[in-house]
Amino acid sequence: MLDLRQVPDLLQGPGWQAHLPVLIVTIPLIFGVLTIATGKGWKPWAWATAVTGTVFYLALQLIQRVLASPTGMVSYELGNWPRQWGIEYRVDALNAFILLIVAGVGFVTTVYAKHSVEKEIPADRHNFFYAVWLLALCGLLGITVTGDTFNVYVLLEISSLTVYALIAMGKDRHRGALTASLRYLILGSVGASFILLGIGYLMMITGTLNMQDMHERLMSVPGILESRTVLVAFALLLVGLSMKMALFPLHMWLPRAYTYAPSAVSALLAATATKVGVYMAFRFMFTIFGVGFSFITMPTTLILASCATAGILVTGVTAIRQTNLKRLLAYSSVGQIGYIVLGFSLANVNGVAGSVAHILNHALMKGGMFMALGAIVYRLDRCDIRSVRGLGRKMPLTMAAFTVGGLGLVGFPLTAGFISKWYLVQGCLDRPHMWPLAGVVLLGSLLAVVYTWRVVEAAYFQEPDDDRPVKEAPLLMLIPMWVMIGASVFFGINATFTGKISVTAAKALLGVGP
Amino acid sequence: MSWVYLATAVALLVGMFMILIRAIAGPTVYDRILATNALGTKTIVFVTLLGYVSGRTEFIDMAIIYALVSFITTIAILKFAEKGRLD
Amino acid sequence: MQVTEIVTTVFLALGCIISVTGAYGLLRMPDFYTRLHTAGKTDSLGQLLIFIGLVFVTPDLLTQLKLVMVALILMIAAPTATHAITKAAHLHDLRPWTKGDPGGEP
Amino acid sequence: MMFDLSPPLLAIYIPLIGALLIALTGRWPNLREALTLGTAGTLLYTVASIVPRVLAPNFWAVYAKAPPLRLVEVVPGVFLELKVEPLGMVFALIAASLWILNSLYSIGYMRGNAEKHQTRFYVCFALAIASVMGLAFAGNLFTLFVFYEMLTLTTYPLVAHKGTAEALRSARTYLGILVGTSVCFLLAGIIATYVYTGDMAFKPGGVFTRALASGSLTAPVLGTLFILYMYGIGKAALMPMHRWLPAAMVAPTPVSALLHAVAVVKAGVFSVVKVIVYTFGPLTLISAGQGSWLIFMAGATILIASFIALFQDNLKRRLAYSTISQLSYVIIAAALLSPLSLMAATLHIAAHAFGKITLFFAAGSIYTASHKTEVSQLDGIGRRMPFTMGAFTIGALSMIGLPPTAGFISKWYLLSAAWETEYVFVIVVVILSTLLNAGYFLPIIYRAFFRAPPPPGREHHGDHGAFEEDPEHPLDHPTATDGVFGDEADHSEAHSHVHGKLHVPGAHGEAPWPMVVALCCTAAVTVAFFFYSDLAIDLATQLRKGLLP
Amino acid sequence: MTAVVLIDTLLLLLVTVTAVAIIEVRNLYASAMLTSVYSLLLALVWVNMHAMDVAFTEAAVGGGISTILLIGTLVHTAREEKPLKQRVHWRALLLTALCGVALIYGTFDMPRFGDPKAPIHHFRVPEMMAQTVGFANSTAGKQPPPAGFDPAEYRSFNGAVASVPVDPTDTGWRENSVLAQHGIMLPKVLGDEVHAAHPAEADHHQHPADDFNGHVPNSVTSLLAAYRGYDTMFETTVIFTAGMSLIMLLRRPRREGYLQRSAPLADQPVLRVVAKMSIPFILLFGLYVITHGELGPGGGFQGGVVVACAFILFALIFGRPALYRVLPPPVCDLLTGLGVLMYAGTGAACLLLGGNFLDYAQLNSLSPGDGEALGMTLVEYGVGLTVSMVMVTIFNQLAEEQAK
Amino acid sequence: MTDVLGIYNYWIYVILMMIGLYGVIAKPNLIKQAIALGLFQTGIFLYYISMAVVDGGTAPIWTTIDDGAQKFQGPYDNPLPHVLILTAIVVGVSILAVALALIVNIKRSYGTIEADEIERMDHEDRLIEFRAGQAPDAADDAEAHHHA
Repeated sequence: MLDLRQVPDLLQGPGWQAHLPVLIVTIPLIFGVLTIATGKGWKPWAWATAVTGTVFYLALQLIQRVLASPTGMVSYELGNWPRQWGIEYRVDALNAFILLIVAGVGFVTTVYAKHSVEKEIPADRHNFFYAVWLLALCGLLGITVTGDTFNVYVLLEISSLTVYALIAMGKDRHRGALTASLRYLILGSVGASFILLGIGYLMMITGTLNMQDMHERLMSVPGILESRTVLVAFALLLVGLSMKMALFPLHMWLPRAYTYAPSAVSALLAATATKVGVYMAFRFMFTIFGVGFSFITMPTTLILASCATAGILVTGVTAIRQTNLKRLLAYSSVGQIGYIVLGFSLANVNGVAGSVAHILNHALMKGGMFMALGAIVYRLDRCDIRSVRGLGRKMPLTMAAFTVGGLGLVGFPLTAGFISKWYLVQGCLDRPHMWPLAGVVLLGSLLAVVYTWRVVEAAYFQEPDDDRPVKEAPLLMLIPMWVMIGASVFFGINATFTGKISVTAAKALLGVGP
Repeated sequence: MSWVYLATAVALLVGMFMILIRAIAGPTVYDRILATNALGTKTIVFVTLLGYVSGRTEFIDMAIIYALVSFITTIAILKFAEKGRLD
Repeated sequence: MQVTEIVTTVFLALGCIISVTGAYGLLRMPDFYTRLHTAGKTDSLGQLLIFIGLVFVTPDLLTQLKLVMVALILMIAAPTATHAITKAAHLHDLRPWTKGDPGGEP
Repeated sequence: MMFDLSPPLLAIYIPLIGALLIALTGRWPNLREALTLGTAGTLLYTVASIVPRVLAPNFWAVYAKAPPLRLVEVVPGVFLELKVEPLGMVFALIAASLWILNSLYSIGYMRGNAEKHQTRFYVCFALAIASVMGLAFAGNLFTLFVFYEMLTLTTYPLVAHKGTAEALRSARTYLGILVGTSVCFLLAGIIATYVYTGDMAFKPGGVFTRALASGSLTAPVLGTLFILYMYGIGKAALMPMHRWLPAAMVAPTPVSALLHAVAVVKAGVFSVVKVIVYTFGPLTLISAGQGSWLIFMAGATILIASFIALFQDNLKRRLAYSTISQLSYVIIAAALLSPLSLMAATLHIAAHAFGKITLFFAAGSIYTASHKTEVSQLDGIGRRMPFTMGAFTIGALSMIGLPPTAGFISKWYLLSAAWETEYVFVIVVVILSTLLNAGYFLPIIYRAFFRAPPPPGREHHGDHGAFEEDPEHPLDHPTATDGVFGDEADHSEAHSHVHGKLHVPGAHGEAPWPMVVALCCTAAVTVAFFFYSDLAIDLATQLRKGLLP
Repeated sequence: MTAVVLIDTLLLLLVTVTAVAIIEVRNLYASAMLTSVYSLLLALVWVNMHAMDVAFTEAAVGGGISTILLIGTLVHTAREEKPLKQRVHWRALLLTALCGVALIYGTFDMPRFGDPKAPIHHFRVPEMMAQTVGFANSTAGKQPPPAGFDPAEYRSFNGAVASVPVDPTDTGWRENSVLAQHGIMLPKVLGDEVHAAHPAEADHHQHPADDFNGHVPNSVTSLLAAYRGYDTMFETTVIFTAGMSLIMLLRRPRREGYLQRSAPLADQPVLRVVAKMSIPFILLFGLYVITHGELGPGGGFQGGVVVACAFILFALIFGRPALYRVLPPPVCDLLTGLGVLMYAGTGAACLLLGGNFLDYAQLNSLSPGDGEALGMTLVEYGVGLTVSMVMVTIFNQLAEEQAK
Repeated sequence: MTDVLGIYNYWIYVILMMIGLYGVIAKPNLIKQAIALGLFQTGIFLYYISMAVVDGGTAPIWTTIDDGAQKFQGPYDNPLPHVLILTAIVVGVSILAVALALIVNIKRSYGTIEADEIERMDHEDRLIEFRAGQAPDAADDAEAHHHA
């Protein structure tokens, strides 16, 4: 039975790091559930901050461990069942990187959430809010570490369900939050069902749920890849994942959801939710089906690249026409997902590396920008383009953060956005006959200039409608905002870390050697 | 012996089909409740029979749960019909 | 075929006939109260007969007990439900069908 | 590495630190402006200190061996790096020296016109200079691109300075064209270069030789890349990409001067020359048979722009079209691809800088003193503002290319190069455009000195936004009776505050003294350049040496 | 045609008819009731296909909770759908038809219904489920494979050729003493692969047959709570999340109080008496289902729903205020969390005892199999607690909303 | 015949799913949509459970353990899909609960649960928001011209 005398040894021993993959997921789970007992006021927030901080620390430890490991990955068998029987966690450079992004952004956003949540959500349900918040993080982190397809589905549903609830919490500010949430719920569930069905098809044909086993089985049994079942499974997964990551024609849920969600939730979602969707696409396409099937047998490149292209251009134009800044950024997010998808649809090292790098870069920039908007909402109760006029002098730091983030979206050199575009364009040029896509990437930047600049112009060169004094955002909002924006600038100036890890991950995914 | 169970089961299915038509057709709410309830009873018998068809008598646990649940559902539906609320 | 099995078959056949007849009545009767009439009776009787029939072929005691229990629950629940339905319909002024009415709908 | 104090890096840090200090001292205008001047002086000193190294006889040998000054590895394998070479040296010298004069002028102008947001103006100006320094000393294409974009960004607030709808719209055009071309074409070209050659460093002779030899790059692709670069560098205002220049005229005059003489357009033509010389290599282009279209394109730009300039009534707009045509001189010279023509290009960058800044200073002085913006209003103004109009005359002569001004020297080299390469088209273009130049500058001088000023009551005043008026609707111009007295009164007050005397319409004299001093200085330099052009010619010769095997 | 297929065919027809009716009936109230019928029929389908636990859950959830939830929603919204301008939505029909054709296209290469040679019955699961799956022979000792079974064929399906070269002398069956005790023989290739993949494994997990010392004959439960216990932990979390969401979305501010007007049915003596009689019984049965989950059909989830049904019945008959006196909402909230914590805590305890997360074997150092069983019981109770409390919460929140 | 019966279940699952999908798309009533979503998911459940069936198999539960021999001859059905679907059913009911909560809230805020009416109201909301937030550039320009 439980022998508590063993516990201290375990905690002190060097072995605890072996449990890192599972700790990262279960800590937000256990402590997230405990959040409902933390009472009122600042306590739930402090609790959530401590938990996310711990998770971030653990993610840092994990990525070090993964990079140091000779096989380039860390595996963990839940319940000590061998992977064929139970569930396996499998963390390689890509996982660890995405995990770090999600954990880091989660931590920073939690710190940021305090004021915003106090203002936007009734005080008597803060503890529930932060509980659901932590569970959302738990789901996103879980999707990222797991190596089991069905586990992906379950965790996907956790993250989705929590996100629906979090979005709907914007209902006190605008009733649109409710319809946004319901629409997301219906589309998201349909998407998730497609994913579940795809997993079912794969399980039926391979007899396993473990990603690695599935891949081996698909590769080793002759004729299996030509079967109609695998083909339809691929199509189902493609459609389901596209819905989850809001790829262009299936993005209908995203703009409203981001617009009406509470500010902190918008920031968290923009920086993590769709990124994890993209990560799933990586796993399914590269790790399970393999590059050969996904990109050579199937016309995936064509489909994804056209969707991405259309997405970049159409949402860019739509974003230009928006007056609500949150909606503007939401449309921009769909376009940015287009970049990420465009990158990996190329299926070459530079393209995929650009994709991976853009996941980080976009998370930082968009997260920071949504935080800036949150600060504006906090002070002005609105965030349309008219309300930011002249705000460049009244809230200089907030608007500066927004501007720098916007420059990143445009892809100005020395911001993070530039790095990913650099890789993406290289990827387009590397692939024969794909050079027009490079043009799309660059044209998308121009659209970004237009929509970003409308805001910058209004903030710095137009006179406000009234001379109401507006205070700068509180420090607890400014610091996280600038951490995100600062990080995006840092990774724009020195992208050695991101560049290296993206290229490593891309090579591992494509199976072209270390 | 199992053909007897099977024949009974099929006969029950036919009965269920008729009840289902009543449930779909209505026309009043009470007809539907009635049909739902009758379907519930048939289902319970059917489950038990299925246990005998396949030779696994654990299925009877299921019948108990069916009975309980369909009873509660009927009460809830009724309460809604009668009082317009659930609590 | 053993005796128990013959007994069971007879019970099952009876239960079957009653159930299906009840279902047919539920489908064909002109109004709610008449349908209630057929459904309420046949439900209870039909299921009772089938359960009794099954008890004979069941070897172990626990299962026999369970069968009896299910039958009992149904014997309690079905009339309760029928009673409640009737009461609700009555309270809501659902008029019984009388000879000469075309469809019997209120 | 970050705090390496070698001179090229210092040249970037100094304006940056200056910008910071200016931002901090914004509350005390005198201190702020003193700091601006001080920073400018220090910068000039620093830049000048590099010159001897560039002029050293063994410069190219050292250049080939010396590692670039690497600041930071942005993407693995791609560095932000600096390296000094003669062309950049010329550009840096021009920018550094003109910054001092421009600052002096700005002080007069900004105070004279009581502009708002002066601190932002000086800060952005310093930042723009920092970008120019980075651009001038860029060691590879990537660095060039980074500072090119920084320059666009830092000058944007200057163009949009006034914040009116008009200014914002023009600034949008400015930003849109510059960013659009650079991102769509220049960046694509740079990345393609990297993909094909794996090398972005500036090397005499270019980087494409190996790729061409190995066959991984074909001549048509090289030609396409060349097109990408030439149109990607929108700051060079090659004809379809020139729209931003007239649009940017809305900015305050010191900014126009910065755009036209010191920084932006110079950055454009500088980049063109640099790319042709160090990325493509004239020999590579010639042997691949690519790039001759540029000569015709630039020639057309020269003629069309000059022709348009003839019909502009707005003084600054006329100057803007003049700039477009003058820039294409540099481009045409570079496109000739002969060592002599590249020297001509280098010299013209310098010569045009001094001439054009003089002209703009003069236009700004006229505006400050009399609020006149149209050529047709300038009758007799030479009598009231003799210094200004004198300087203007010198600048105009330089533009036309008459001795004894700077313009003559560069035009001379250009003609020699054209002669040498036997491009009759170039010779014809130069001659025609000279005539056109004369055609649009001389009437101004004639009006200023030889026409009688109009009687005071018929004086034609422009207000704040007047010179931005669409040229198509000259009749829309407000007159003094149009009911804008409120505005006028405000201005008068502001002026009286600054000048210490009441401003009477029509009774103005010279502009405030810092402006006059500045513009006299630039005029003097324009003339001096004709007599003492050794330094520029030496640097150009050094550049030419690098090209010869 | 076997009995399974016959009944399956007929039942599925019924199910389809019901599905069409659910969508096309305009009265939402009827729709809700048909949903309940649909669930019952579906549960029959599951029973017919021997998915006992699924049928259990479907009956409890679909037939019970979902219907009550739907009706709870109808209280606050509308009973009738708005009449449609257009009876058939052609675009939707086209889209679904296309989608359906694509899906059916995929079914042609699938293993046939009930095909024992389908990969899913052969690749991993036989080992994972050494207890029960597929061709588990009933008598002890080595048995030949079923008649007509070609060992080379099972590795492929629909004509795909097996990748592993087949030794003609090899029957394809692996002898494993432990498994053979249960009369279980595994395909050879697969077994060897596992052993090769885990040469260092020396613990009890190596031999699935004695994983639970025979305590867990219901292999659905052993899969659910042990092999894939991690999934189930998140399943519990999903339920928990749903409860929290309902609280966030619907709970009224505390100052308005929990107790509002309610309409108990206690004035009807028949119902009151029946309810009083049956509630303790239902609760007991719920606990039985939770506890019995390892032996027969049932488990934490099903039992939890049954327990919740008891509370809901109580609230239906005696009014919600009475329920609040029995189970105050704050207590309910805390118990909800406690269930998840029981599950995750069991996992964490295993971790603290030196094993991996959820490695229940650590709970009993002397007998790993008993430890597994203990762990499974604990987590089943956790699931049951959370599920019952969340269901009650959901009911409360939907009912708490004032009717118009 | 055997072939058709062999994939009969898979066809029915597709039909059920498509009935659900049709309801989600075609029906404007939100409650109907939620119910249809449930149908859609049950289609998948049917698919999973169907693949678990083994000819002549029985429920994967041992009945007798103590005597070392099992009571039932013949194969057992595959329990893995059952387990997965248990989880999926739970997920489904959670989603249904949240959807219904949202619908109740929507009814409270919009006064209707018909998607097309809500869509219209949302559109109006957005128009109001758009007008309020419009940067009056155009107005400014007109003003500037007027002043000039």
